[in-house]
Amino acid sequence: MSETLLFLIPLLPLACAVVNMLFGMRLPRLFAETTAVAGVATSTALTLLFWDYSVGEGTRAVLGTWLSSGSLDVAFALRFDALAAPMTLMVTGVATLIHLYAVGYMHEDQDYARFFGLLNLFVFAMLTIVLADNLLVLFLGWEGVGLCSYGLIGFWYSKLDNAKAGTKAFMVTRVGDVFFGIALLWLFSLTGTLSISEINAQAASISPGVVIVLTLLLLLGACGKSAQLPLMTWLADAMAGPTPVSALIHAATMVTAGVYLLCRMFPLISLSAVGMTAITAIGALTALYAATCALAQREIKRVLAYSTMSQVGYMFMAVGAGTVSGAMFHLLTHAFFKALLFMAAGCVIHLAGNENDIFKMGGLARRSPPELLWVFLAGAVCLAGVPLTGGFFSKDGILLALFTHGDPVYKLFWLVGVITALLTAFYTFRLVYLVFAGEPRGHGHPHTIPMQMRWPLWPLALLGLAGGLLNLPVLVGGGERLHHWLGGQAGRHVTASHNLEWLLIGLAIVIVAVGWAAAHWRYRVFRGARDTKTTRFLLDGWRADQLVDLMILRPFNAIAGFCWIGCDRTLFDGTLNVLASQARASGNLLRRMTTGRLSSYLAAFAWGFLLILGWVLMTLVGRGGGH
Amino acid sequence: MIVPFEHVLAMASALFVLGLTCTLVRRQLIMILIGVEIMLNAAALALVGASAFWQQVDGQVFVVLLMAITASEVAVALAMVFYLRHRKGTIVADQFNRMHG
Amino acid sequence: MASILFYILGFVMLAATLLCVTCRNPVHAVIYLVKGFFALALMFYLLGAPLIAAWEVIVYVGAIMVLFLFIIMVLELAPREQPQEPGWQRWVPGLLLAASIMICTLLIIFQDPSAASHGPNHFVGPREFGEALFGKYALAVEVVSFQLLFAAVGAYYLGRYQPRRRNEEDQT
Amino acid sequence: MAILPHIPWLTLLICLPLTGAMLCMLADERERTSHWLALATTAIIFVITIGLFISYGAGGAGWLLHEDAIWIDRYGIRYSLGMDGISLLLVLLTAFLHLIAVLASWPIERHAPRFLGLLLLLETGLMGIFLAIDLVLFYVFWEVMLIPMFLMIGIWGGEQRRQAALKFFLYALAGSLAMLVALIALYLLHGEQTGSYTFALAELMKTRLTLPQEILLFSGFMLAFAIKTPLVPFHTWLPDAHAESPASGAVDLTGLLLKTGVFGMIRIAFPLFPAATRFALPLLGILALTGLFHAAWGAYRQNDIKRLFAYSSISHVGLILLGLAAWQITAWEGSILLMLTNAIATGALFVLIAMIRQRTGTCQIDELSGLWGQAPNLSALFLLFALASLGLPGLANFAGEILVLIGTFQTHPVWASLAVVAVVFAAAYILRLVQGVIWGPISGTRITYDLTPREWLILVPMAILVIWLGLYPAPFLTPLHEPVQLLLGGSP
Repeated sequence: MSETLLFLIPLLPLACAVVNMLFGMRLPRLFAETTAVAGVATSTALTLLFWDYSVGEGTRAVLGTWLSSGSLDVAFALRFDALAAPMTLMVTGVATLIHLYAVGYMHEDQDYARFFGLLNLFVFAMLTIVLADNLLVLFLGWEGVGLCSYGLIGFWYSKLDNAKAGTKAFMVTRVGDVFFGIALLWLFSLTGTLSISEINAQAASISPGVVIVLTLLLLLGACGKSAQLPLMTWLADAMAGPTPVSALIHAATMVTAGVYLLCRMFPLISLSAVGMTAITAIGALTALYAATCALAQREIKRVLAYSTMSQVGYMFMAVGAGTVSGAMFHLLTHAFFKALLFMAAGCVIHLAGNENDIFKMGGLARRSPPELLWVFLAGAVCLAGVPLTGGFFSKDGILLALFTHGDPVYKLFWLVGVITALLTAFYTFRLVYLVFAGEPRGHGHPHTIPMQMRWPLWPLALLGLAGGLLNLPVLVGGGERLHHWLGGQAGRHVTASHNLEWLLIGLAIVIVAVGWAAAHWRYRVFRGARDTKTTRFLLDGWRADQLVDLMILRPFNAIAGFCWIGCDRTLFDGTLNVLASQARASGNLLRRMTTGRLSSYLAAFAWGFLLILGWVLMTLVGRGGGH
Repeated sequence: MIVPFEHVLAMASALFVLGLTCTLVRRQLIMILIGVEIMLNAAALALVGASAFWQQVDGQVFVVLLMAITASEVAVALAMVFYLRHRKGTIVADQFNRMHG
Repeated sequence: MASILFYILGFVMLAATLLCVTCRNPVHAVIYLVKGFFALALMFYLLGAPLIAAWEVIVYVGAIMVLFLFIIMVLELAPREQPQEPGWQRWVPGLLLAASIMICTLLIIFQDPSAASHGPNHFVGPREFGEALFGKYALAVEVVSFQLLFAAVGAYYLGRYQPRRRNEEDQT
Repeated sequence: MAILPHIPWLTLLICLPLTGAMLCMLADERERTSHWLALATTAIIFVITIGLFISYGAGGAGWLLHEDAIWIDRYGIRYSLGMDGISLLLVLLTAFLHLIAVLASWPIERHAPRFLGLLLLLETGLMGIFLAIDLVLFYVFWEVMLIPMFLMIGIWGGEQRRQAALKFFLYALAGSLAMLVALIALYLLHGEQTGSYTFALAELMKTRLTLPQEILLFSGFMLAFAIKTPLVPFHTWLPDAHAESPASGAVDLTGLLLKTGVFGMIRIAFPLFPAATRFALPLLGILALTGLFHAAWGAYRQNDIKRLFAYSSISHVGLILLGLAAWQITAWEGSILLMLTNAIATGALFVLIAMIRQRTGTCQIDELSGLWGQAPNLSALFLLFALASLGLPGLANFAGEILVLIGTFQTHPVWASLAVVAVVFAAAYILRLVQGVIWGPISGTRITYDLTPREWLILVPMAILVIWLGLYPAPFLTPLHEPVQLLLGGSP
């Protein structure tokens, strides 16, 4: 089959999206749902079908020219290579499961056509990012993803703060896109092309200083999309959207787009050590920040949101440490168990009568169907990094990479990584205990969970638990298949002496145990005070929102006011009005001169006559004197 | 020429100035018109002086035309004064200031 | 001799006009002006323009000044007869002017009008004047005649509405 | 390439709207003859322009179509029209937008014949400007364009329509007078030097001017064009004129009047005075940048939607001028494409505002809320066009913007980076608008009906165009290659 069929992978969801949006409402609900799920399912099948196209250099498919003017020539081109294939499979696979789940979750919502349309459009945009051959098509997907998350977060638009959350998400990601845009423009002016492979090939020719700045720009762009430190405020509020949205966008796919961008541009950014340290530093700080915030969150989905932010921080650390395979490994496993956790959270919310606050839930273990507890536990175990689970191996690989990195400062990042791992374990089990253990606190009457919501959870649980097989370290007899699969793009091959690895694995196990015990002691045994100043501080995400509001929104509003009222109203219009009033005033002056009395006019004649007479005499005298 | 031309012109200009002051100073419309008449006659005097000085008859023809025009001017002016007197009840020039700006 | 007469007449005319300008009563002003114009007519005669002198008296004084007087009388602009100041001072200016004009006229008449010496050397007779007026300036005469016609129509138009308006004003 | 028979197409393009205008003026007010007449005229013109586009779309050096006749021989003024790639696109845009304007002004009842007559007169003016290559002819059409716009705002506008119309007219007139003075000075200088007194653009380009002379004349022309574009210091007339303009009138004002200023610069100011242009480019660039930021910030605080989109147009024109100031082929082609796309996107938005105003009686953001609940189709299209004007990739404006940014980055990296930052502010005010109008609980007056078939007929082609231009702008870029090369090549 020719490679242009590759375009079917992203275009199928697009087609379904368009169909849903235009005719969704008019057609029966079942039709809309089936087209949505079928679209994504077939693209998953196609990815598997085309799997061997991605071996080695991968295949490049071109649809047609998009923009061509002067030296710029950008085409709609896809590159299906070793890095893109697993990512595409993950995106389409998880998306299919989430679509199925969404059919159940959104059962009673009337506006299903718009929902499924936007969801499919999102999958299309995400696939364009993953499969993009040149940066402009990637940018197209990049903004498309931002738009869909805006639409989906603000899906229940009747509540204004949902819309506000959507706008906030779109704005913050767009700020990130600015840096990505500038990097894009700079790269084009440096290398004369936008295709990723050529840029990476010419990366060596760019001067080091410029590479550092470019890396920072790309980092900031990635931070915008992956909710890392400077631009992270939008992720927590993004939970206003329906749970399948949170599961798909804010767990599995969109937040990892930033990591994917860095992996794609790895040959370029790996040239600057400063850039790599910056990436690791941002990753570490965000991981720590998010983990601390997750400790104090009251809503189940916000806990998971902050945990996602923290895990993506780990992926940034992995890229910073040089292992693209480590980052991708964690990205894939994280996608599985985090999507699982979000969906399970959706079921929990349903069970607790649409109650989000975990302090108002409890004792669900008894009332919920048994497998929900096991499924949730499976996800939690992966997240916490309990040994032998997928999460454990991927996180451990990253910590190993950090530890074995040449630069001593990475030992500091390793330490931050360990602390964050501890906190992660603590808040995960805190979540489990508060939701499932203890006596029921909430008063909401439980909804029954439809079949579609329960069924997709199982495959994800399995994938999460068995995720380790993807890139099992040599120590444990694994073949590090992902690392070899990525080949050239895999980055640094992390090797360490056996006892060092055993030491680190031991440390990881201890961390998880300590975390579990602390959570058990804190929420099962000790009934201490709940609310202190620090918890409120952490609850507000270190009051980041207020900081942003103070530092950026208020001055922006002031400048906008100044520009409109200050400049336009008073300065420009002011000068015009002054000119106009001056004209009227001088007109008035002349008006007063015409008194209407005959004598003043005659006097004017006389003065005029006198003047003429005087002038005549002057000339006469002049000429008289002349000869 | 019985008198040097400059003297005639001097006398004409004196007369003209008198007429001018009369027009400027007086309040009554009638007196203003009389002032105008004086000025016109000053012009006539100058014309006749010139005609005598240059031995030309044109000057005198002009005076006749001048008189004709003055006659028509006075006719209309006085009709207007008559009209204003009845319409406005007064012929003091300053009363008619409706045309002010 | 003629030049002396000319200066006297000039002085008389200026005096009369000065009195006319400064006098309060419009009727007196018109009368002084008439005296002035008589002196002017004589001066024209001295300057060799007998026809103009005649015209001045007939047209100017006769028609225009009379019209002024008529208007003043009709509109009762002249102030009521105040109580007379005593004695003759009021008479002096008028009489003096009238007397001097009378003397000059007589002198001119009895000075042998056709004498070349005192008369102006360029004496424009009616024939020469007529040829000029209807020869070179024929067109000008036509135009002026139109002007007079318009003036007449204008005066008629302005004067037409008086009767009605007066009653309205009386009522309001 | 000339498939079309040898008919003086350009003159036809100008005279057809003129005759249409006359006939409309005479039509009876009661039955809707004037509406159908206007629709027929604009439709015919649109078909002609499409025919021209198809047959001359491949572009080519020099004038694609050229017509020339003696007008006032005594002063060397000739009736000469010329169409190259750029004017072909703008003529197509004019025809399309006027067809939309006539459709959009279908519900106008008050003095409808006069309104439509003025609309067609405006079209004549615009066609003339885009095609004239004789400076006096250009100036005549420049003035012809003012009058209908002034009357349309003055009579059919909003509350303070008179002040807005007067301000618009005086501003534009002041500019055009400066241009007239410069025009005549140039004419005389050229006459002295070469002995042949003519207003043809090609000859006038050959006059040798000293730098101070050139700068003086250049600033005369630029004042007129800067006011019309509008460049920052001279822009305060646009928000008022927009806020008070009638629905279809606004489409033209946004779409085309602003572009005539830019077109004037490209066609007349830059080629005539190359040295002065090289001297003034940095200033133009800085003013464009300030305009970009200033208007984007100003738009954030607006409450009236029309005024907000007026500022948005100023911001977009700032970007267009930035592209011109970069003096680079990609930037220029991007600017011209952005002119096209911005005209369509903002034009469609103004039509939508008119529809919202008809339904809810207001176009203030704080009085509107929850439109999506009441009229989902209308709001969906509103969102589409708002996102297009925001510069979302895949939609119309992005293609133009990215070309401008890439081109500008080649020559002025700092400007381009600042411009990218300014694009975020564009997102700020658009999202604030969308949130205020579409999302949120349903409040205020109830909207009873969604889009009527007529409204679908207006909006669907524009939506298709917006998406098509975003994804595949090549057919609109090919005619631009040679003329832009020529205009750039000729000067610095």
